[in-house]
Parts: sequence; structure tokens; C-alpha cells
Amino acid sequence: MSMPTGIFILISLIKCAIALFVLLTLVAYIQLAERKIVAHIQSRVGPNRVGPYGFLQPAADAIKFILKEEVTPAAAHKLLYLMAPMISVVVALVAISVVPIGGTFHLFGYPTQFQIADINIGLLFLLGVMSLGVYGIVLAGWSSNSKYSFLGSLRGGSQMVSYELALGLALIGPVMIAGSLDLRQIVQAQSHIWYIIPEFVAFCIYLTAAFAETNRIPFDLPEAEGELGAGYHTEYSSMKFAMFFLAEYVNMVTVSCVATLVFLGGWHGPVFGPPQLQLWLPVFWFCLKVGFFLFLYIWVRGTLPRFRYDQLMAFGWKFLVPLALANVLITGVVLSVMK
Amino acid sequence: MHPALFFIFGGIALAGAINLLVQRAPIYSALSLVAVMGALAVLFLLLGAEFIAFIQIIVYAGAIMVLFVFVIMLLNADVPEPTRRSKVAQAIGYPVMALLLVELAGFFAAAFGATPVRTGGYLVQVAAVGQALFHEFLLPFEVTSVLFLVGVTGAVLLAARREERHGAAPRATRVHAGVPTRAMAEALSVPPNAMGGAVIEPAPQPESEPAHARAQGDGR
Amino acid sequence: MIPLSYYLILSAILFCIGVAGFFFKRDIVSIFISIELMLNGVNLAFVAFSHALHSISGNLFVFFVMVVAAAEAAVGLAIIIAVVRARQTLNVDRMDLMKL
Amino acid sequence: MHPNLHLWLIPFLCFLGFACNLLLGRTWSQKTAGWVGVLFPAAAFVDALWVVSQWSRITVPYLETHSPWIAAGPLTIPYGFQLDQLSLVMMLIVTGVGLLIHVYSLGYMAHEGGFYRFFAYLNMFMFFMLLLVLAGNYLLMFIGWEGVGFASYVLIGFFFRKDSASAAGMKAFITNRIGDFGFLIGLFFIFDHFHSFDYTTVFAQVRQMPVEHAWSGLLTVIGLLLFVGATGKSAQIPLYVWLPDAMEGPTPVSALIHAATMVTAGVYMVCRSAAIYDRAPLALSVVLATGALTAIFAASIGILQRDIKKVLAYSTVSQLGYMFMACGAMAYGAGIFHLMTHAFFKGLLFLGAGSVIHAMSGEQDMFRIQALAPGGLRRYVPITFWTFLIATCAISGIPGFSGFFSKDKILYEVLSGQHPNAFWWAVGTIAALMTSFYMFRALFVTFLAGPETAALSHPTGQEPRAVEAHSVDAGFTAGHAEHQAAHPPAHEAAHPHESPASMTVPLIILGILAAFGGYIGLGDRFENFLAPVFNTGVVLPTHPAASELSVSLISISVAVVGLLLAWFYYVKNRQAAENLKHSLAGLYRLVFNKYWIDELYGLVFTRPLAAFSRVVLWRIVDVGMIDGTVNGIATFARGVGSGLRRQESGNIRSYASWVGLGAVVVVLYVLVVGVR
Repeated sequence: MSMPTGIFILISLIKCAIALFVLLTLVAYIQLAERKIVAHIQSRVGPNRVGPYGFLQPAADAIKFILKEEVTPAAAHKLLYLMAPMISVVVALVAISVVPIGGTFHLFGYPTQFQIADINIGLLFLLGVMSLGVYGIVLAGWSSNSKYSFLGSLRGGSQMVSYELALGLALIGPVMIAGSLDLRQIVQAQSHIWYIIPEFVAFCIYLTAAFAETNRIPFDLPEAEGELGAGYHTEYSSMKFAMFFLAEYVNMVTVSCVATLVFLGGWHGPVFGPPQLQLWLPVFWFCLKVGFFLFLYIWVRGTLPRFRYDQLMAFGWKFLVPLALANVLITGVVLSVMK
Repeated sequence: MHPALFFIFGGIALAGAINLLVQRAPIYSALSLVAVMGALAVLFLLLGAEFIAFIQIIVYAGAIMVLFVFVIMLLNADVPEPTRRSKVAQAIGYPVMALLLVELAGFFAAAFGATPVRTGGYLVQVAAVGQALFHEFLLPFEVTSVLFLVGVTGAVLLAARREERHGAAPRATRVHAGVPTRAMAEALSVPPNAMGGAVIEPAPQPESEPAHARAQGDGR
Repeated sequence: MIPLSYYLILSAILFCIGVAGFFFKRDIVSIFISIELMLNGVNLAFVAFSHALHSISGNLFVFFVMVVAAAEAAVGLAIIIAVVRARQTLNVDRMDLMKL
Repeated sequence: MHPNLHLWLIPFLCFLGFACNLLLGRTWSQKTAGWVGVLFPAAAFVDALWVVSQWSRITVPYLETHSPWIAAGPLTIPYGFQLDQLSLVMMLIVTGVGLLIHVYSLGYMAHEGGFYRFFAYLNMFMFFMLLLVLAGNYLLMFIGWEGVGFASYVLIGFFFRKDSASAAGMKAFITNRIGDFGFLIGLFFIFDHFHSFDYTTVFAQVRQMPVEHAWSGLLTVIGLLLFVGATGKSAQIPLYVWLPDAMEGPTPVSALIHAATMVTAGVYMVCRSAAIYDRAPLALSVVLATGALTAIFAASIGILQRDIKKVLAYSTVSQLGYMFMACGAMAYGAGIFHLMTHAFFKGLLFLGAGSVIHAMSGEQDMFRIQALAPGGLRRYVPITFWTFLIATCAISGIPGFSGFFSKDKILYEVLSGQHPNAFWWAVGTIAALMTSFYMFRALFVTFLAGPETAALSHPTGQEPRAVEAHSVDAGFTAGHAEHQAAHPPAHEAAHPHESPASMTVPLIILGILAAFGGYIGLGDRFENFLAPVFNTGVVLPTHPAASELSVSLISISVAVVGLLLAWFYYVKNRQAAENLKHSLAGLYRLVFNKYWIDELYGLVFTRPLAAFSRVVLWRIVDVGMIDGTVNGIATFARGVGSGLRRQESGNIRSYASWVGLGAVVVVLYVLVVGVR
């Protein structure tokens, strides 16, 4: 650590600002992409009025969110009602801070990374922060003091706690192979082979659990609009609702990033050309892979129906968790045999 | 930077703990405890215990306390009625607490006042934790696993519905508009008078008099 | 650079607040929460000693405390649910069938 | 290089069988339980044979030490096993005969309840017996010793619904406890002086000690104490009383435990401790005298028994006496030789008796059997008869059969060995005469046709208990009642039948062994094989008072005379037996009632003990002191409790406050006083 503390804080702040900007923009356009793609899957056109091909639709949405009336139910627990969306969005944004998206570059003459905080147990940090996301949902549902919200939050809470287990266990296998919890080292370890190949089962488990963690179709029981209004955020409006919305999409980005880092070799890809290109190509590969996962999310949403709740819990506990445990066991045995 | 971080997060922990004590609704106590845990996780990081710090977040804040919040929601635990049954606790509670604190703090200050703590003074690698856990502490680890399994099994058994086992029909779910908490509780088929506030005494079971006894009474 | 005793005193304070919570809280869930606070206080002391003694044992003890706390929370909360179902109250002052 | 024999595996296999049957047997069919029960001893036997095949490759004694079992101060006791010539022979006898009797039990116990329990117990017995003979130190041997005692107890009381069976079990157990007490004190002496229980360590030190001639000598005392244990386990005077009652157990149990193996544990132990006894001639003379007296005493009781199993029981006591005579004459090899042949022929006799009982649907009284089997039982159960005949010849010492060689050897050693004693030789020879007489009596009465008059089968005068009870095994439980229901009742029209193959095959195998087993010992080969074990450094000159041939001739003539007498009284001229009985009525009653030994013990020991217990221990100690103390404490506690219960408010928070206060006090105490 030869970097002076002042420079360190400055660089970090710059990176935070860039990440926040990129992320928020990205979320807005993922939303647009989702609407367009789903529309095409369903032989519709999708939004096409605001701007060319509807490209300014996110901006219009944002303005609408800001200008809508804020409604707070009379029977709500005010403080918690206010805190719940904040918790959701803060947790979602904090999680992204340890995700590395490329190699090392120089800023102000100091080497630094394509990553806000390079910590050596990044994966553990991610799991820890993501496990806190459940508070947002649970508190939102409870503090709204409405039965739809309440049922939605109960569902969401138990679903997230349950699938977090499978999610964490699925990540253990690659961690065992890489021998590190440092996301950078995990990516380095995949320079020969992406872990999707030896750990394909873990990858499938991770993907499934990640869908459940982010409450996306086919696991969107907490906000199943057909039965619960809008689930835990039924009573929310305007920017508070937008925060939940934001949190969901940021979470999608986060889990896609983790999937890329742990299973798809992170920023590995063909690197060539001049030094500047060599610096940015890995970032490009990384974004490409993340984009693939995001597309997958949208694709699945346009394709699959929703689970029934008991099926969801049974699937998580009786299938995914045992499978993940078996995967850990087999990985361990194979590793010790090969060693 | 270390003292600053210590005082900031130590202060948060302390404030959370005090808030836990003074809040009367359990949900706020539980959330205060989550705050305490988060602050403690940072203190653990300062003390070089990376693994424990994040396990603190994942297990304590992310799992155990979620469970608490769940149960609080499920039972709709609200501000309890202000009973003052325990004269002993009222009389000796604060003195005992203060005495214990003075004793412990005095001892710690006297015994460990000179031992310094520095960031990076001792860093516990995750790998080292794993090594110790699966070599030196293997037996406790396995025993704890068994304990955990037994605990989970017992919890499932305890929390299982009695009615279903006896084959009785499940309570019908009625929706009362206007009284959401009541409706929620019924939806979860928790007795409505479990919701804090005034405790309703369970209705006395009507004595099922033998038919012939009643007939005799009528005869007289 | 601060003395170890600060951490230990903080842990003692947390523990004592937990004890006080046990004395003064009336609903059973809060009492349980107070117990968790006591455990957390003790954990801080463990980690602090682990740091001071350069020994990994303190860390591992915290790990075991957490696991046991998890098991305890599962069983304890299940018991609470069962008790509340049976006695229709969360107030421990009302749960006095054992009294004279 | 030693091959690793894994001796522990042999008892452990039996233990596995025991565990399997005890834990799972309840859920198994009778067939499965039986085969599991047989399979594990069979495996143990095969393992034992494998050990024999490795014999030439090991140096004897082969020691095998596993982890320490007890380590406390100077006392270290490992799980140690020892294999030498002696334990090899014992191991083969136990596993071999044990296996045969397990197979036999498959058939014999087929109609009984608790089949799995029976095999579990039998396997447990095998486990402890093998532990006993393979142990490398006295304490492990003692574990086996106690274990076989326990196994014997549960098996004697196997039909626990029957009062007499459970009483007999308790009698055996308590009598054995008396002996074990002596044994234990002997062990304490050993440890006190040699600081070890290992055979090798102890005997190495014993070898350094001179021969003692005083009653107070250490080795003499140890020897006598150990022998007290042996009298209990091996049913010698004065502790023999349990063995006849032990016939309450199922017949295979009698064969395995109370004839072939367990009761010989005492002999084995004395032989194992040869180094000690060789240096304690006074102890040896006690062994010799006890053995000889037991031999003749039990034989004389056996003459007049009516229950076929009781005859065999007293015969066992008597034969064990012979073995101790051999030990007393320092002819340990001859003792072990007789132990082996005895295992064959007495196991065979019991199994034959069991087969007879099986055939007669539970009848055990020989004279009733004779009366119920028209034309002699021999016609119905030929295999049983012939094998029984072989065994009878063997035990009686008819030349050519195994018992002849071993018994003759013992008598010769007593007369002219290292401790020659013509008097005890004469006693032994007379006992041999009696043996021949009562065994052929049993054979003739059981198998040959009797006189048609029923009067003869019911002797006048004393109506013996055994007849009233009409058999010990008869209708022992629902099992044989079913058996009787399946066949016509024995009293109306007996249809005696030969036993199934699972019973006859062991009979035949044992018959072959009983007939030819003695030839192993021709030319002292057997004793020479065992000699290294008994080479204790003490060699006394022998006193060839007579040639071996002349002693043999006397033995042969004695056996033949016994045979002829039995034939005369019980086949040729039954009236002569009746006349003789009336003319010697007093003696007859004395012997028939087994010298009233049980009654004597009752009068001398049991009654005073019971009275003492009642008056002193119960009225004064128990009611006055113990109950008084307990009640006083209880009253006190109640007083304190009624004062303290005010404190039990039932309020959780109050309890917590008290706990907190206590914690404060404890912490204060620790801070002020410090931790010591």
C-alpha cells in the first residue's frame, strides 16, 4: 500500500461515482431491453414512441417515478416503511462494490483495479451483503400493514433464506478448486479452464438459486401480481417503489457478475492489439458475458410460467440443497484424489 | 485510523444495544440487534478476524436475526402489556447490572489496559480457520454439526401444527376487511389474542354433564 | 492504536445490557434477543483475546458460538411459537404456571 | 518373522454374532437368527483352524498386545492375547465343541421361544470363554471368567418364567461369586507382589522364587486363593452345589457350558498358573485332595440319581475332580488331556441325553423313559443309542476309548508321578468303579427294555422330588407343550423318534472324537506337546511305584466290574437292586438325598445369614440407621423447602435476577480471592 490515503479515497470516490452512474443507466436500459425482448417474444413491438425505437423511454419512466404522489398508508409503521426500500437499494449497491470487471490500470500514476474495493474475501463479502437483502423485503411487507404485502414478504423472506443456502453451497465447489475466496484469484485460476466445465452442476444450481434470490420469474412468488397485487411492495409508490425496482435489477446485475466471475472465467477472452485495447478488451469480454446472463433472465421471463409456492420450497430444500451438498462432497473427493 | 473506526463502530454497537434495551416493540429490538451485529462485524475486521466478521453477517444478521424478525411478524409481537410481576427484577435489576459491569470493566481495565491492538497486528486467514477447524477442532466441529441437526429436527417437530397431526380440518381462512393485523393472524391461523394487548382468557370449556344427571335434575 | 481493554470493556457493556434486557423485557422474544446480545458481547471478547494472544482458538470459539446460537435460535423460536399457541400470550409475567 | 495372527478376531467374531442376534434377532425369523448364531462361531472355528495352520511359523508363546485397556499409575493392562500350546488346545476345544453344540441347538431349540435370545447368549458365552483362554494377562482372563459366569447365569435361567430355573441361575451365580471372591483376592496378591498381571511378567518373577513349604508362603496363599476360584467355577467341594441345579438350563447349554467348556475354566486356570503351584506343594496337596474327594463323592451321588441329566451333572463334577487330581499331581498335561477327552464324551453324553429328552418329548426320569418306551428306547433312536454307548464306554474307561487313555494316565500319575500318593490313587480308582457303574446303569435303564412292572420304576419309601417334578425340562415352556400337542402325549402312547439331522450329525462327529480322540495321547505325545507350557523350572523325581501296565490293568478291571455290576442289577436281576436298597436303607437315603449337602448349607450358611440380615441388617441397620437418616434428611429438606418456596415466584425474570445476582457474587469472589 504505497498509495497515500487521500489519493486512495479520491480514486475510490471516482470509481464509486462511475459505477453508480453506469449501473443506474444500465438498469434503466435493461428495463427497456426487457420490455422490447419480451414484446418480441410475444410477437409485439414494445415501447417505440419515446425517442427513436423508444430509446428515451427510461428517461420518461424516471420522470414519471419522480413526479408521482408519495402515498404512505395510515396504518403503516412509518419508520420501517421508510427504511425498507433504502435497505434494499443500499444492500444491492454495496454488493457490486467488490466485483472486479477487468485487470489493473494506472490512475494518477498509481496502479489500481477495475473494481471499487479489492478485498481478499470478496466472495464471502458478497454472500454476506446479499444475505441482508432479505430485510428490505421482510420489513417492507410487514411495515405496510397489509395482508398482500405481508404474505408477499413472508414468501420472499423464506424463499431468499432457503435459496441462499443453495446459492452459497453452489459457490463452494469453484472456491474449493480455486483455493481462494478472492474474486480476482478465482478468475486467475480459470485462465486454463472455465469452471462451468468441471462444475457444471454447481453452475446450474447457482443459476436456479440466483433466479430465486432476485425474485425473478419463475420464482417471483413474493410479487406474484396475479395473486398478491404486487406482493411486498403493493403499498409503495413513486420513488420508494422505484428503489425496490432498482434493487431488483441491480441484484440481477450482481448475480450475473458473480456467475461470470466464478463460472465463465470473468474477463478472460482473446486479448490482442495495442496496449489500450489490451486494457479494455477484458472489460469488454466481461460485459459481454454479463450481458448474456441478463439476456438469459429476460429470455426466461418471456418463456417460463411461475412455480407454485410449495413446489418452490420443496424444490429448494429437497432437490437443490442436497444436490449442492453432493456436489461439494464430490468436488472434495475428486480434489483430494487428484492431489 | 484504527481508534476512529473503533469509536465510530463501537459507538454504533453501544447505541444499538441501548436502543435494544429501551425499545418496547420487539421488532425494533431485533433491528437494533442487527445494527449491533453489523458494527461488531466491523470491529471483528479491525481485530483481524475476517472470516468471523463475514460469518457474523451471513449467519447472525442474515439468518438468525431474519428468523427472529420472521417469528416476530408471525406472532405479531407488539408492545407487551406493562406488567410488573417481578419485584425482584425491579429491585435488583439495575444494581446487579451496574455491579457486574463495574466488576468486569474494572478487571479488564486493570489487566489489559496496556495490551495494544493494531490493525494488521494479527490477521486470521480464512485458510487458517479451515485448517484449524478440520484438524485441531474436528471433533467439536462434528459434534456441533450433530447438535445442529438435532436442533433443526427438534425445531421442525416443535413448530409443526398439532391439528394436522390429529387430522382435524384446518381452520378456514377468513378475510376481515379493515383490521389487517387480525386478518393476517387468521390467515396464518395464529390465535388472534396472541397479538399482544389485552390477554383474553381462554373460554372455559363447558362442563359436559352426563345426560342422565341432567335428566335427574329436571325430574326434581 | 488503542488498548485491548477498550474492546473488552465494550464487550462487557454489551453483555451487561443483555443481562439488563433479560431482567426488564417482558415479552419472550425480546428476552431471547437479549440473550443473543449477551452472546455477541462474549464473541467480541473472544475475538479480542484471539487478537491479543495471537491464537486462532478465539476465532473458532466464536464460530462454534454462532453455530450453537443458530441451533438455539431455531429450537428456541419453535418453543416460543408452541408456547404462544398454548398460552396465548407473549408476556413472560403471564407464564407462571410454575409458581407457588 | 511373526505372521500377525489377529487373535482378537476369534472372540470378536462371536461377539459380533452376539451383538447381531441381540440387537436385530427379534425381527428375524427363527431360521435367520439360528443361522446367524451358528455362522459366527463357525467363522471363529475356521479362524482358529487358520491359526493352527500358522502354528509352525510362530514362536511360542505368541504374544499380541493391543492398546492399553487400563492405565492407572503402575497398573497397565493392555488388551493382550497369548497363544501357546495350552491356549491352542483350549481354543480348539471351545470353538470346535462349541460349534457342534450350536448346530445341535438348531434342532433342539426349534420348538422353544426366544430362539434368537438363546443364540445370542450362546455366542456371548463363546466370546467370553475365548477371551478367557486367549487372554494374555490375569485381569483379562478374569473378565472372561466373570463373563462366562454371567452367560451361564442367563442360560441356566433361560426359561425364566419357571421359578426353579431362575432360582438355579441365581444359585449358580452366587456360588460362583464366592469362588470369584477368592480369585480376586488372589489377583490382588499377584499384583501387589509382581506389579503386573501379564502371564509372562508374573511367571518370569515366579521362576526366580524357591519352592515353599509353609502354609503362609506367598505362592501357597496365592495358589490356594486361585483354587478357591477354581472350586467355584469348576464345581469342586465345597462349591459344587450349583452344577446339578444348573441342569435347569436347556440341554445344549448343559453340554457346552456345564460339561465341555466353562466348568473346565478352573482346571485351565490352575494349569495356566502351573509355575505358581509347582512352587507351592502344600497348595498342590489341597488341590489333589479336593479333586479326589470330589471325584468319589460326586460319583457316589450319581449312582442313585434318577434324572438322566442329574446323573451326567454329578458325573461331570466327578470327572472335574479327576482333572484336579492330575493338577495336584503336577501332571497338568494329563489333566488337560482328560479335559479334552471329557469335552468330547461328556458333550456327547449331554447331547445324547438331550436327544433322548427330545425323543421323549421332555421326559428326563430314566425309569419313566424306560417304562414309556416299550421294548427299549434303543429301537427308536439307534444313532443316539450307539453314540451314547461310545461315550459311556469312553467315560467308564473301557480300553480303546478316549476316556481310558486320559483317566488311566491321571491315575498312573497320581500313583507314581512327582507327588505320589497311593491313598488318593485308591480313592480315584474306586471312583472309577462307581463311574463305570452309574454310567452303564444310566445306559441300560435309558435304552434297554425294562421289566413290565411299573412298581419297579417307582421306588417305594422316599418319593423323590425329581419324580414329582417329573422332569426339569419337561414342558419347560410353551415350546415343548406345543411339541407334545403335535405328537400324542408321552404318557398314553409314546412315539419316541430319532432327532433331526442337525442333532444327529454333531452326535456322530462327537462320537468319532470320543471313540478315537484318545489316540492323540498315545506315547505321551499330547503331554509332550504341552510340556513347554508346564516347564516351570521345578522338576521332581518320579516314583515309579508300579509299572504303567499294571495300573492300567487295575483300571480296566475296575471299569469292567462296574459294567458287570450295572448289568447285573439293572438288566439281569432288578429285584437284587431292590433288595440291596432295602438292606442298606439308611445309606441309600443318605446318598439319594445327596448327603443333604444343600440342606446342610442352608442350615449352616443361608439360615443364619438370612436371620442376621433380618434382625441386624434390616431391623437395626436399614430401618433404624439408614431409613432414619434418610427420613431425617427428608424432614429437614422439607422444612427448608417450605421456607424457601416463597422464593419460587414462578416468574422467569425473578429467576434471572437471582442468577444475575449470583453471577455478580461469583465474579466478585473470583476477583477478590483469585482463582486457585
